[in-house]
Amino acid sequence: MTYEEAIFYVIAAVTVAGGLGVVTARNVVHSALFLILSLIGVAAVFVLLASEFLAIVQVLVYGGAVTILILFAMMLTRVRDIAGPMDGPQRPIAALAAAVFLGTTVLAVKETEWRGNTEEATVVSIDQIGDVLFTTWAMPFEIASLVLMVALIGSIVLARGEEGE
Amino acid sequence: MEYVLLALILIPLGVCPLFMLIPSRYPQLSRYLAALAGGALFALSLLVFIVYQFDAGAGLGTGLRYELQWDWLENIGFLGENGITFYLGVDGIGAPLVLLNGVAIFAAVFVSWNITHRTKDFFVLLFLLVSGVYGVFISQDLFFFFFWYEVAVLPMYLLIAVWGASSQFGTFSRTKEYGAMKLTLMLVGGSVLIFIGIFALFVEAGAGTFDMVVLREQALDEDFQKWVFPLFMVGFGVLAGMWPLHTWSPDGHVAAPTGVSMLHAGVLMKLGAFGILRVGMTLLPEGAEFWAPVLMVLGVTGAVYGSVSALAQTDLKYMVGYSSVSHMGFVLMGLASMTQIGVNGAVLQMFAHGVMTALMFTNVGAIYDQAHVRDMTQFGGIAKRMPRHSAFFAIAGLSSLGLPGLAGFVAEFHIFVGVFRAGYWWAGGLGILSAAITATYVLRMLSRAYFGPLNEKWADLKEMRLGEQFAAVLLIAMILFMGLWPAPFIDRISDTVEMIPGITG
Amino acid sequence: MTASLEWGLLAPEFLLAGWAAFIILIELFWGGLGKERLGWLAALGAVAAGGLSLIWVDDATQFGELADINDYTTLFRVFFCGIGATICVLSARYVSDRLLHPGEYYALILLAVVGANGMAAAHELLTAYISLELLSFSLYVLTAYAKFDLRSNEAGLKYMLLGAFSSAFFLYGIGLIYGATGSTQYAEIGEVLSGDTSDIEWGMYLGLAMMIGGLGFKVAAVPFHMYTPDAYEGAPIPITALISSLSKAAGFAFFLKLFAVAFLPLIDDWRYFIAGLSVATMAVGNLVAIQQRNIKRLLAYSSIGQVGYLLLGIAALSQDAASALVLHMIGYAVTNLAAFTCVILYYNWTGKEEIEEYKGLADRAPYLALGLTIALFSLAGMPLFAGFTTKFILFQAAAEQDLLWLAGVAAFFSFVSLYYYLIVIREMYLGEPEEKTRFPTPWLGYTALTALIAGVFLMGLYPKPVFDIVEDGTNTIFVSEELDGGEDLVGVP
Amino acid sequence: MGMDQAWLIPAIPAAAFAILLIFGPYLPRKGDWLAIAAIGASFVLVFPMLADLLDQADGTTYVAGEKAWEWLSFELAGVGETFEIEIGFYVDPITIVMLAVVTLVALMVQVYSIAYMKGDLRYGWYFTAMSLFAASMLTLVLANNLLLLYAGWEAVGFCSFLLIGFWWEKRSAAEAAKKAFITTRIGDVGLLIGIIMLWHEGPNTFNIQEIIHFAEEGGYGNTYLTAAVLFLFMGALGKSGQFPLHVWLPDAMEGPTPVSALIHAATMVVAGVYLVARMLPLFEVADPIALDIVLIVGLTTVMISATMGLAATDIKRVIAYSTLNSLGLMFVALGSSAVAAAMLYLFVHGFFKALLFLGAGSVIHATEEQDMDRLGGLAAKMPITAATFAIGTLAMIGIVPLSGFWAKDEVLVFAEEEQNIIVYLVLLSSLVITGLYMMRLFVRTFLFAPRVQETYAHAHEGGLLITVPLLVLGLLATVGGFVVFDEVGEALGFPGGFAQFVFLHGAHEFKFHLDTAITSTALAGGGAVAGWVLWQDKAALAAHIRDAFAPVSALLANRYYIDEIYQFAIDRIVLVLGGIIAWVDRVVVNDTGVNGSANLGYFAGFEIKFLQTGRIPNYALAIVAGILVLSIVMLVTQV
Amino acid sequence: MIPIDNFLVLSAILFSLGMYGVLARRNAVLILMSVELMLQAVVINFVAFAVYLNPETFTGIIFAIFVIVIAAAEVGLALAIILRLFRNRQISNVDEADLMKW
Repeated sequence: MTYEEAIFYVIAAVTVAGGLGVVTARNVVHSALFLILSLIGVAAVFVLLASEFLAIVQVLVYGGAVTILILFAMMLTRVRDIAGPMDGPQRPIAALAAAVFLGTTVLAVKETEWRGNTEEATVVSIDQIGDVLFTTWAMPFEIASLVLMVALIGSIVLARGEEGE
Repeated sequence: MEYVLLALILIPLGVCPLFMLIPSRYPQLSRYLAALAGGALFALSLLVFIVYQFDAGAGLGTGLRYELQWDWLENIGFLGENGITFYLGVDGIGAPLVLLNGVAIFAAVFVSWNITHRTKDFFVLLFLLVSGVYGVFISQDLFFFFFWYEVAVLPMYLLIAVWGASSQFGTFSRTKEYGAMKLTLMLVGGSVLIFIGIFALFVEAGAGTFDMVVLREQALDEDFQKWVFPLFMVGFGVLAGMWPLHTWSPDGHVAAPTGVSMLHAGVLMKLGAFGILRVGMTLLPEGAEFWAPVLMVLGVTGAVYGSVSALAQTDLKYMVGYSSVSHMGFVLMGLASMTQIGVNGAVLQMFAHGVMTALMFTNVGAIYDQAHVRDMTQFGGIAKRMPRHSAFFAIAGLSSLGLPGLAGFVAEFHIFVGVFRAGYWWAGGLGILSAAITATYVLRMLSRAYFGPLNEKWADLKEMRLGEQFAAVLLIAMILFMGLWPAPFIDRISDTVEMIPGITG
Repeated sequence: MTASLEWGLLAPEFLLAGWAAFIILIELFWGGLGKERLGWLAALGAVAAGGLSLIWVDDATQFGELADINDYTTLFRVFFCGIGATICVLSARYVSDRLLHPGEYYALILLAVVGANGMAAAHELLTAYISLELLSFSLYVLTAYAKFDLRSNEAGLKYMLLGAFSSAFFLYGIGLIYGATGSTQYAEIGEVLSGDTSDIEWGMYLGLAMMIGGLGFKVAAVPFHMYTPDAYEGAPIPITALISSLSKAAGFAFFLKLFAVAFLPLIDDWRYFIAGLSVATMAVGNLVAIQQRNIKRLLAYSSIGQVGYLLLGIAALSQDAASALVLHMIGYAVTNLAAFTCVILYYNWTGKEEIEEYKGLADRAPYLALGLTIALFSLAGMPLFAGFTTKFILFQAAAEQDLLWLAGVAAFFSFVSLYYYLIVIREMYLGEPEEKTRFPTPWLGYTALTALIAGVFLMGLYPKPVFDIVEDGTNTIFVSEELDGGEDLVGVP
Repeated sequence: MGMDQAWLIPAIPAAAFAILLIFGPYLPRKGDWLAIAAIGASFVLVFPMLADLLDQADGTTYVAGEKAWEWLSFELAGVGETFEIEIGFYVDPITIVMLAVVTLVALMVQVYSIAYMKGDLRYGWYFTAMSLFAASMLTLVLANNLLLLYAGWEAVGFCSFLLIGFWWEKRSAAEAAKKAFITTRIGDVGLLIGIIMLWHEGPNTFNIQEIIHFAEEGGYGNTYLTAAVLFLFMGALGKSGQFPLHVWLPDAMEGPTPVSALIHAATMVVAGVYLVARMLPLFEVADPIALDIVLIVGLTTVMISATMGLAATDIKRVIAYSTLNSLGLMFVALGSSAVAAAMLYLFVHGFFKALLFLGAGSVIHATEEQDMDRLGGLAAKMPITAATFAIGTLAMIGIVPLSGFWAKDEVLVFAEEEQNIIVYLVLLSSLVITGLYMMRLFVRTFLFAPRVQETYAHAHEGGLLITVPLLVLGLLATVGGFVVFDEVGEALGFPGGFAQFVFLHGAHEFKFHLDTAITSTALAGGGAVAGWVLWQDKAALAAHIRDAFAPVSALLANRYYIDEIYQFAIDRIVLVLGGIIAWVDRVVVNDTGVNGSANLGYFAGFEIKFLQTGRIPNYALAIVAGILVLSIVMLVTQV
Repeated sequence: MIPIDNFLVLSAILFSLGMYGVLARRNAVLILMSVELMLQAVVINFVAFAVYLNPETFTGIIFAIFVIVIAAAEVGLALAIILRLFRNRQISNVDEADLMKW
């Protein structure tokens, strides 16, 4: 085991632990915190994958914006006041399904002989990314802006209080 | 002439929007329009029937005349040259049936004269039905054949459910919604099988066309024919009232208003038998030969079962409904004989049953309109009050029991001869027996309801309306025409039937 | 990376997006315009965009390496713009009566059309995905747009959460396919898959399965359909119409193009799965529809049933089947919009949407009842109307591809569907109305209805013009495949 | 005028029928004159026909005339044959005899009816139907092919239905009409089957002569032919009221009496005899069992009808039983291949039976009573009726020299010669019974003291319209039998005598066995005398005997319970079967089969819809399940 | 270096966890978080494939960026809807939102 692998395993363990926490924690706020942990772990994975740019995006977008949003939402919906269990009656089936899914996926992933270099990650520079993002991928970029606009409009229209509310 | 055929479809379709333009406050206007259109259709149908024989047209092995072929969808996708064409043409089988339809609609308009609820809507649907029926009889393209076939089924639900009548019997009741729904669903269910059959046929033929004239020249694999034919047999059989898929027929007819029953039992049921002949037997002769014994068994069963069931009915409409099952059984027997005489007989029977059952429904409707009862045990001596009505009813009954000189005999006789000729002794014998049972229930009905001392309850019944009388006379004229002088029918039918592959003498 | 970016090719989308912004602004700054006219204005934009896209008729060019601008795209652009415009028109009265923020509402519809256009145009997965999300997001918002309607909220929540969930699967599938083939370009994927794939088959098939699942959600195939009835029922009615026509059509435009170009080499591997989905979809959709008491829910299940028929075209994928599929889809969309027009008009007037509340409609509003009857008969596949002809061609196309049994099943369920349509018709024509008042004639609504019914008749009686156009469109996706992959790849007889 | 114009004979009444049907109500006297003129014209036309036949006769051999028109025909695909149905007429001596009987009796009856039916509600309709009947019956007789014969056959059945049910307001009349039609119709099932069978294996024609020719050349298989002729015989059985289809004939007396005279005595009911006589060559070629069956049926009918006649009290019914009796006798003759005897009997029977009915009609017309227990002594008031009735009675009994004697004697001779002794003895015993019940009828109606004074009081002889037909028929019934003598026949212009005329197949002379004649006359006369003795005055003796044999008389009075058996069969078997099938149709085929499959779909939908729980986790699970199944199956099957 | 399989398996585990969360959790916000986990897994997949198998065009990385963006937008929108639901009905558990069913 190379040291890189060791680091990977540590990070992976943290990420998975975070994920596990998200889906099992009894306290919703803990869940959110676990999510942050997991997201940070993923960002670290990106670093391992030589994609620092993505890692930065990940931390900014997720660690910053998304989790904050989620915490706000939790606050506004007074999630902590809700009585009763956090998990539904479907939990055993869910676990089974997840296990089966995991098994299948892992098997498929392992069995596939991916074409290309499966041992060495290639560094992709931020320049390159920036370059193609506005040339080759201009159309998704434009559309993504529309998506954000829709999300924005939608959030405002739906969330804002109306007269008499 | 080919435009006359076109007119047969377009007139009924064309009057539909006209009806809608008439304000509902003028129902009388709708009736006149309907009578006008019905009369035009009758005249044109008669013209087609008459002129057919005088035109020694080409028809090249199909008997088709007055062909009209317009491109509709071709050279597209799986469709080759002439993929789907709007292809009209009338052959010797179609010609009498066209006439039948013309007679039926003309009569039905007069019988429906007293429809007061949503008059114009009624006629819209009625004429829609009629256009579909014409379309089936004169379409030579399988797609349009099926298209019009469905058009004919389309308005049935509303016609029955809106203008029909529910009935309460001793132990059970049959609402009009039930009758309408069952009828519609069973017929459409049958067309699912036809649907599949058409697909299979088209793919197997590989000619890239739905043109039946082309399709009948394709040599289809025998095994293929064997498994596809039952689809058509059963699919069309539903509409033909084939046992045991006949149950929509009595219930549907009981629920339907008179004019609709006339068209439905009189003409629409023929579409089923016509489909078996035109599509099943013509395009799949070997399949037909293989399945003919089964069809024969079903036909005979229907004939006997229908007549015995009719024997047990006291409701007039049920009786007529089951008698339709029985008579359509004869048609199927004729087809299953695969002999020329039998098939000729089957086509004759289609016409004969069409007019006589229309006449029967006219009469049942006439009495029901006044008495609001159809139970024959509650009547008695009605002939005293409604002598013409009774005479008309008797003539219809006599034709249906096969009295020589009336249409029913000519047809049934051919069928029996054909069935015997094909070697189905037992079937022929049972068929004739069933005709005797027919006599039993017809006479029982006449004796119960029309003869005997007048039941005072009905002392104020009046003779049937003039319109109904006119319709009845028209239908009786047809019954006598065919009964006394069947040669015009036979000439047309036989020339075409002999060109159907697989039909031997 | 020397992609030529002719932005002009995307002019209709820009127009739509710009028009969306314009609508929002005009609502803000010109309050006197009136809420209803806003809908007409939005429709105008959609029509303009549709007209604009006609510039590229018979053109075959590409925007970068991302999107095709060819007859296929043009066909769908016009089609989607048409749907959008129709929905805007139909919404006018409804929105002004019942919803807040009409400007945003119309803007979102236009943006949804942009997303749909993108899905049809894309020949690359990322673009397609983003477009799909644009469409979906718009619909999520629009579904929940009746802010104070509990059912609308709930529908939005369900639609949104499940949409995101299924998106994750879809993305996972894309990831695997990307990993296996090294590309997200349809054509390149197709090229790789037409070679030897034994080394990557695990990942490839898993990815394919997940993509089918994700697309299945988008088009509401069983068992990914569960959100549909709830979303339909909860959404404002015009939006229900939008989901059932636009979202479904866009899903299939995407589905069809993706599978025709990228996955055609594997057709023998996935054909029967699609066929299975198709059967399940038809069965569940049509059987459960029988049980429905709410007209929107009924139409939801009926649309699920229709998806089953459409999947038939995918299962039988060939050029013929593709044309037939698109033809049926257009016919279905027109018919469905006609049906929804009636539902909307009735709701505008009475605020009722239970089937039994339709009783006596034929007495109170004969034309409305007639329109709905025609639409329902068409949906059931009765002749004279679009449903019969397009279904016939679609099923026949499937039969041509050795899927006769599937065509048979489809025909059977199409027969089952007649039952529940008849139930609605029964209520309208047989029920006794609770009140006798006549329906005030909504002229504009009736005009729209008349136009749609005319379309239904046109497709039913003479579909050739439409079919010609459709075939030109679908030809392009198959021809390009032919150029890339060679004759033997194309399953066209 | 010659045989080629034979079609005019049915055509004239047919035309009269058509005119009466449409314009009848507007004609003076409702057009009765038209009907009578038409049948009269037909009657007159028989003579040129006969003359033509005699002209063409070659010595003692007659040349039959035939003429046919195509009615419909078509080529049979791939066989090279033509299926053809003709309308054609065939005139030979049998035809002429039948034509003469039918037209003459019909004429007499219609003239009689003017008086009898006077004032009836449907006076015009009566003559309309009578014209139709005449046309149909004459068509039947003249038909050269089986199909036209069948058409006429059915048409006369229909006319019989109309006329039995003429007073349909009476429940019993309506029921009787129905019964007559249905019963004969059951026989017709066989007839039609027989016709089709003969065509099927035959010479592709329905022409009777060609079929006979074909059969005689052995064209049919023996068993096949036997089956076919037995089916034909079924038709004759029904129409001629032979056991076991005899039940309708007594009930048919519900019709007006002239109708009974014409249809149910002289003409229609003998159509069966005519048919068998016409087709007898086939019976002869077929297995002997066929003729044996004819014989046995005839014999059975003779015995049961005679015994039932003993117990009946309705005068018309008694005559109806006597008709059955006579018809049975004709079938016995046919069963013995004695076609000449059968035809002779048919010929004279037409006269004396019509006479009896018209006489009975006269009584009924005068007294409005037809129960012999309430009559008596009418001879005093109605001498002509009584006298002619007596002639009829004696002719029926078979007393020398009345016509019935000669004909009956021929039958007996053939029975004695051709059949075994049992047949002969049975026939002889039937003579006694015939004597008994016929005499009973006459004695109880016309002689001794009237039993109901009131009825008697206003009894009177009818007018000329009633008495003249009686006298004409009485005359014919008296002298008709003399045609057995060849000399008489030759004197009338028939070369070789009447027997030679009637029987076409070689010489088949009438025979006269003195011992047979004496035996039969003795027995019949004895029966008649015994009848006189038994039923004279108060009929005390008869009552005594009846009481002594109570069970037997009850059996007879109830007509051997055959009607009850049929009624039982219809009520408990046919109708119950119909009910069961109707029930099966409703409950099993419809409610279970059709509704069941519909409900299956309905409940499938009902069950499936509960999967739609409305909860997101469940929905998500469905998505996951779908993807898992897709993935796993795809991986398993494709990798 | 680390073989690509490691990343793929990690991704699979995260995805499964997220899936479990969606199926098992009741609260809408928690479900949303689980979906985010799944999307994270997807992103890992994309990036891994991009840098290992497709470094020339690195489509995967672009894809990942967009997925992140979309995911973020999705969270915002979803939270708005959840909030709306909560305001109207005072619930945020998804199994209580079953007004519409069957």
